[in-house]
Amino acid sequence: MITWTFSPTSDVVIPREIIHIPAEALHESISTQLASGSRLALACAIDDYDSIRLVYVFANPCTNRRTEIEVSLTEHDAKIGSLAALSFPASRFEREFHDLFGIKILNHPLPRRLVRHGHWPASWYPMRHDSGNPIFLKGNLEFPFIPVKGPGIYEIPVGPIHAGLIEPGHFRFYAVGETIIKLKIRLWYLHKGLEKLFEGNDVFYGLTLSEKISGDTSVGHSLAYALAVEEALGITVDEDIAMARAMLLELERLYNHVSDIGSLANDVGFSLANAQALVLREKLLRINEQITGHRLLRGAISIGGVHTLRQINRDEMAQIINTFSEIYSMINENAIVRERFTGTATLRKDDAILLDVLGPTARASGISSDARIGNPFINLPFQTAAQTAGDVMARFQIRANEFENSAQLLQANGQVFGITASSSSSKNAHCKSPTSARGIGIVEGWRGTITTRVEIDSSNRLSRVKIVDPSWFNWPAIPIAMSETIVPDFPLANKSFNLSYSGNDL
Amino acid sequence: MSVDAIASTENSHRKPLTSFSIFAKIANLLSLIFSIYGFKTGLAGINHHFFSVSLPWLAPPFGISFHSDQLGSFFTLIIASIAVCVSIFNCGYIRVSSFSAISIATFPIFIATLELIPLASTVPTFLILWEMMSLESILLVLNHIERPNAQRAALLYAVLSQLSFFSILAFFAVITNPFDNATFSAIGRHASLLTPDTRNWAFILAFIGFGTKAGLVPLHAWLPKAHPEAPAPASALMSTAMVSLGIYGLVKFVSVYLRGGPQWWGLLLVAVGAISAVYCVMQSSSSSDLKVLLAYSTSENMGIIAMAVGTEVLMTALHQTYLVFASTLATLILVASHAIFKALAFLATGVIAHVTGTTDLDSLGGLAKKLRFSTAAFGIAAISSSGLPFGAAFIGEWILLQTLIHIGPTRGLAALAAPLAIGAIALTSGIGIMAMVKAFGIGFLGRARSDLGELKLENFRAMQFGMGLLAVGNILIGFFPSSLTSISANIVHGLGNGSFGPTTQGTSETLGFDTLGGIILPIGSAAILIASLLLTTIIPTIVGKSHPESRTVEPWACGARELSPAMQYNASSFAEPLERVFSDVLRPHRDVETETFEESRLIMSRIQFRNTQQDAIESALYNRVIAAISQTAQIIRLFHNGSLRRYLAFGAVGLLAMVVFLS
Amino acid sequence: MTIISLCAQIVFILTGSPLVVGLMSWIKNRIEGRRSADVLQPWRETRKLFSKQVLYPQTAGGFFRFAPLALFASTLSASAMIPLVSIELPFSSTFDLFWVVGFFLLGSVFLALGALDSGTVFGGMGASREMMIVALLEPSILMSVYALSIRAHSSNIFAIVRATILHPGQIASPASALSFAALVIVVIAESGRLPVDNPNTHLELTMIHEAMTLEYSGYPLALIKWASAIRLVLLLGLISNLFLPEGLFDSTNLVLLGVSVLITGAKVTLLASILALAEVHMAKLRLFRVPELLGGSFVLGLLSVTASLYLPPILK
Amino acid sequence: MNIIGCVTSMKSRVPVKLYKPTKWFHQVTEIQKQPDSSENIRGDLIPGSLVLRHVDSGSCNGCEIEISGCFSPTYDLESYGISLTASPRHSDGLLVTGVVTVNMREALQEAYSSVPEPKVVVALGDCAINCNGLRSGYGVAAAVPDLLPVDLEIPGCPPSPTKIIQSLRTVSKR
Repeated sequence: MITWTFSPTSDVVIPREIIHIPAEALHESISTQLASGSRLALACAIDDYDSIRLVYVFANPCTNRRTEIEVSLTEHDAKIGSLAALSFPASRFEREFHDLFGIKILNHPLPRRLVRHGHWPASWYPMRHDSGNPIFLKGNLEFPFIPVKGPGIYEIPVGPIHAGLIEPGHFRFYAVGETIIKLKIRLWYLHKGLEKLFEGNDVFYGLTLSEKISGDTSVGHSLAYALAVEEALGITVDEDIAMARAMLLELERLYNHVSDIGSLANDVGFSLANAQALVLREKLLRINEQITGHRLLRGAISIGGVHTLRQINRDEMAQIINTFSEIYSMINENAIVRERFTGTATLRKDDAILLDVLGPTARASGISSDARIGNPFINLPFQTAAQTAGDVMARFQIRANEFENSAQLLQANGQVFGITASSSSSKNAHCKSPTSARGIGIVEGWRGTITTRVEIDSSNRLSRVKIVDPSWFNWPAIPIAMSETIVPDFPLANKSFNLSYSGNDL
Repeated sequence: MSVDAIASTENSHRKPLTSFSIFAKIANLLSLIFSIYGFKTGLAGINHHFFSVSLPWLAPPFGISFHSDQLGSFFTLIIASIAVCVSIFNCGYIRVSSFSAISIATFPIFIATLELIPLASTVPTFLILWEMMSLESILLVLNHIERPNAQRAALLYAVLSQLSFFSILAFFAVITNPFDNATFSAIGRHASLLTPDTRNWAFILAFIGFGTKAGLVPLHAWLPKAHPEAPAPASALMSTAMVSLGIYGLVKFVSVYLRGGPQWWGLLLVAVGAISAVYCVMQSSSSSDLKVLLAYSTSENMGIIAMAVGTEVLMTALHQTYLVFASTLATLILVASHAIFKALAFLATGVIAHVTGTTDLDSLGGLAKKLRFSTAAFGIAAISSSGLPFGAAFIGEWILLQTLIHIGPTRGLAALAAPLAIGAIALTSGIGIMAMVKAFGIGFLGRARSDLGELKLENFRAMQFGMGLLAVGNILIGFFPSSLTSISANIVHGLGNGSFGPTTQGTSETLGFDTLGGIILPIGSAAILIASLLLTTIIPTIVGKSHPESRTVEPWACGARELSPAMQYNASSFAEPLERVFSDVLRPHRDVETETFEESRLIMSRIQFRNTQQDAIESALYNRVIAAISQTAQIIRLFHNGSLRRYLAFGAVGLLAMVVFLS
Repeated sequence: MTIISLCAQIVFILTGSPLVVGLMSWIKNRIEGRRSADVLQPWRETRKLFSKQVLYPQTAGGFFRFAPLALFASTLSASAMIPLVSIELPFSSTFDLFWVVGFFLLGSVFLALGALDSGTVFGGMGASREMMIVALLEPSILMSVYALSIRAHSSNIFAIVRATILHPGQIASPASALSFAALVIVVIAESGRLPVDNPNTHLELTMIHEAMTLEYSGYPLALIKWASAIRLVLLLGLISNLFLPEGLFDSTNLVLLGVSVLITGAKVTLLASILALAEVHMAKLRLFRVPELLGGSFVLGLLSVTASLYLPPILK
Repeated sequence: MNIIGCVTSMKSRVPVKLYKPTKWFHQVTEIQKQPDSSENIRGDLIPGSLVLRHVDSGSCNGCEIEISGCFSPTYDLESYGISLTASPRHSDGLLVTGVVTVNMREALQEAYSSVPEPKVVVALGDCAINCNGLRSGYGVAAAVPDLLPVDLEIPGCPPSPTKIIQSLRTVSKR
């Protein structure tokens, strides 16, 4: 066991530990971690050429402690017992291990494919160092869903190409008329092999890649990546840099939340509100461009630093808050809209806990999950919105609340922008101990908690980067929330979660 | 359920018994002769050449005698027209399908009985034939006697037809003058002398007796069970001719003999008719079996006809003579048009059942590409039945609507009758359209929902000819309704002792009542439609530039590669929105059962969906009644054994009771 | 002369209907603060579609190909049966309102059958939803027709309109107001506008009318879109002339015919604008709230019938 | 059915006030440049209306943000006769964003063959045009021009709405 602490800024201290255990002890060790209130934030496999290492990262929302539990497996006969009984997310991480690394999962209740599509060659495990170039198969090689049996059931295949401006994914409804019996979701259409693209490159190239993980979360992902690299390289940043980074996250939250709110209105046919929301978003995107030089805030985060061009004008923010509250009340006061939102696609709290959902989805179901409070990189008095109903209305209200909170924060702290600063310690970050060559970055993006883990090898190159977007945790929530919802309400329900396909598929 | 029907008799194709086929041919010949003779008699009858036969030696002590009148001849004509087409169809069908020897033998007798009932002129004749009709149809329902469904249906049918029979028996007991002879003309004379109380009792008894035969709610439950069990030609006859006789009874005995009852008779008939129509059309739209769907649709149509009869009774009570005329006209036209489109639908369904081995809509689909003729036939029947312009059903419903909207302000409950009746007709025809779009669109269009194998046809020509005749009949009624309306108007004129007041009626190609201020001219509108169609085909060349050659492509599946058979809307789903809307009435029972792994309740291993749809009235009323009966008496238990002899014995009890009563 | 009126009416409807759709979306767009395409945009799209390739899915049969023609032809036929620019048309004494409503239904039925014939999921889904609405709409339509026919003692449309022209005072009655309200709901549902259906949605799962057209391309698609535009104009024209037939003349000379065309055009434009203005504030109802709205329309119709029968008009 | 309840709720609760036009109405970005008739992209397309089917074949969702921005009142792409549609059958071409991943390749080709002639392919964003540095990802199949005949490329990561509109107007010619 290796224990140390890391301080990204002067007033935040992050306790860290690495526990290396034999494979047999994994079950017990994981259940201890879960019992202590930590959540499984990330699990990844690493191909060390002669062996395969599994790392389970736990983050404790009370102490901000991050724990890595490491298990080594042999290269040729890699297998591990399933943790499905302990944690549902773990069971999905295991399926990913199998699909990308060829690790056999023993006693998994449902060892179906997750990442692999039908046309992938059978024994090709792309994340292995010796995977080679595959020859993809042709023809209809869909992987099966669990059949739903019964009289009069028909299937609605939707996607991968969805109507509207939506990323690709395949939804399979088993329905009778308008009643959904079961919804199955198949993703990974956007799987580009991004994690492997990081490998062998330097940390600065990794930063530009991390901005392309999900175009709408470029600050969230690049910041999580930067924090992980900074921990790995032992870089600490000044208070004002951390502050500017936190505010950039809020800026990203603003334009995405207003867009979501508009889209929710649009999905119930209330296009007037959507039009106004789009105008507001355009205004915010232009502010983004003025502050960072890029409409989607790219290039603002750097390793050990931040890059912003001008401060936020208080009046500008006040105007945005006013306009937003007009849009909000327009939607909130429309009887039909309220009726459509209320009671639709309810995610119950007990399900949400089992699924370990994150972000606004969790907060709408009565779970106080927020990395800005639980696993912060800077201590600020953040206010977390809370709802308990778990329906579309609750998720709408959460977004509206968060928009207002974020806008007020930006109004109060807009002066932190306008700096281009870099940590002094980032210059001499080449001396590192074997343990510090790994780092974890946790950031509360607008969709929820993003966790990124990096490993840097002795030649200062990235050897493994693992990114977990909050969507990865939240996708399984949609089928569960849809259980009592009719087919024509699905687009609205899906939009209320608004999960990332790109960030999930990588 | 029809799958095993075919499977169990698969060897019927290989019947090498020549004696059997000779027997079948003789039966066919007989049914043709009977039906053609009936057609001639009916045709002569409506032209005042009445048929009169007296056979005192038959069935002593009271003898059998027939003396037709115009109304009876009209019904005989309708029944015989259907019977002709069905018999022709049967020439082909009987060879390929699974008729039992008993059914084959029964079929011609059934036709003869149906044709003779409207011609009967004495109470004993009528009752004997009526009971014979019930027995014969029970035999036909029991065509596949080995099937539990058939046995259950036959039992229910037997019980209800005995109920019907005893009510009619009691009705005659009430209405007949014990000191006069038992001819209908004597009844007619005597009926007007009865006390109001007696008349009320007579009405109720006739209503129960004939209403059950017509399949009115709540005594309808036998109909959707029994009709689908019989072979297609038999169910075609049962669903058209036999139920029409229920209406015949109502018209003849309630509105002609018991003429001029109080308002509530009419209101009761309208109300029960409306409830039957709306309830059964809902059931029809939500059933996934084609034959059940059609059978419920029969009950629905009988409901509408009962509303027409009720309107007639109500108008008589309100002394609105020209509306009496109009509603009687509506009744006759509705009976005729229903018979002709429903027979066609059942025959087409028979072909489908024979060829595919199923009538379950959820496993049909895509038949249009393989069975063009039957598809066209069913399509014509479906459009005709949905009350759309140029459909056979439109005319009758339109006349009924015209009658209802012209009732004008009235007092008491009658004031509500017209608006609610129109609402009921509208709802019925709306849902009826949906049911027919479902039956036709799901069953015949699109892709197949299951692998139906190679669809083989045998001896299709006779079947085509039979269906073709009916289809032509449908089209004729739709486009040239005057052919039917003028005949019906003559009958109505001849009805009752000239008490149907002054009327005017267009008898050219226009249809309408000058007194009611409504006229339609289908052929004129058809001209407009054809002109529009021509315009539509040339519009693309006027508006657009030349466009590239059209191309056949894979259906767009959102980028997914292939559409499996399950990826198509099916019948259960098509009706589900409406089922939800009317869940209070239809009461669908749905239940999803998920099994999860013990590791996590979020990981599912099996998902099972169940959907049971019951006739709510049946389960609420019948099951309790039957349970009560079987508790108090052991009789019912005997019938559960399901032997043919017991059903026949049951019928014989009826006959015996009649003999006792008459002598 | 009646033939000339008929031709004028057909030309008026064919050319005007895409403009009305264009106008409605222009109004909505302007209120949303957009620059907006002009009212001719639907015409450009129609013209383009008529010049495009036609694709037929393999799974479809003959009905799929026939349905757009049947829909357009039946809609066009209906437009020859409604007093839009004249109270005298060929065969007009035989145009019973029940009959004409049947032509609208005929179009819906053919489109639904065509959609089912495409053999896809969305076609059937749209057909099922459309037929549910049709089934529930039928009572409201018949009830409103009933209410109107009581006043005119006839269910012939032309007779109803003529009766209103002769006795304009009778229109000011509770019965008329109720049946007007019922018919407005009917018009909205029949023409697939908010809050019943969202004609602008891009989401297949929420569609009603649009879902039935997803497999169509080229001129069949143009015919379907055009037919629904015609249907909208017909319904707006019908409702305006049933309740406000002023400006509708016997077709005796061309000048009066021209005036009628202009006045009817103005009425339809006005109604379309009001509908568009109202739509801006609407969201789409949940699918299973739509029956409640249609049920409401039925109740209004029923009340209107009762009022026609038992309440005298305010002005004689 | 709660008929009466529905009717009354419809009447009473929908706010009656008319919404004012959007605040930034005066800020609407006019794209002054009329399309140049010499830039003749796909002359067989009928001008005045361009309906596109959007396909995300591997984008990061950044391009989608800007495309949806084009439909905001600020830019109003639809006023130039350009719109998006659900069904490729209704469209005049594809608007493709992102690299083409292995898993999306067939879907993209399927979508292309589902569009009736005459049709265009617009590659939007650097990823679609040249993979933008992601070519070596094992899940990346190709850039769009390697698979489909691209008629118009709109470079940028992501391209701004102004740029998108200017480029698309050369196709719709309005």
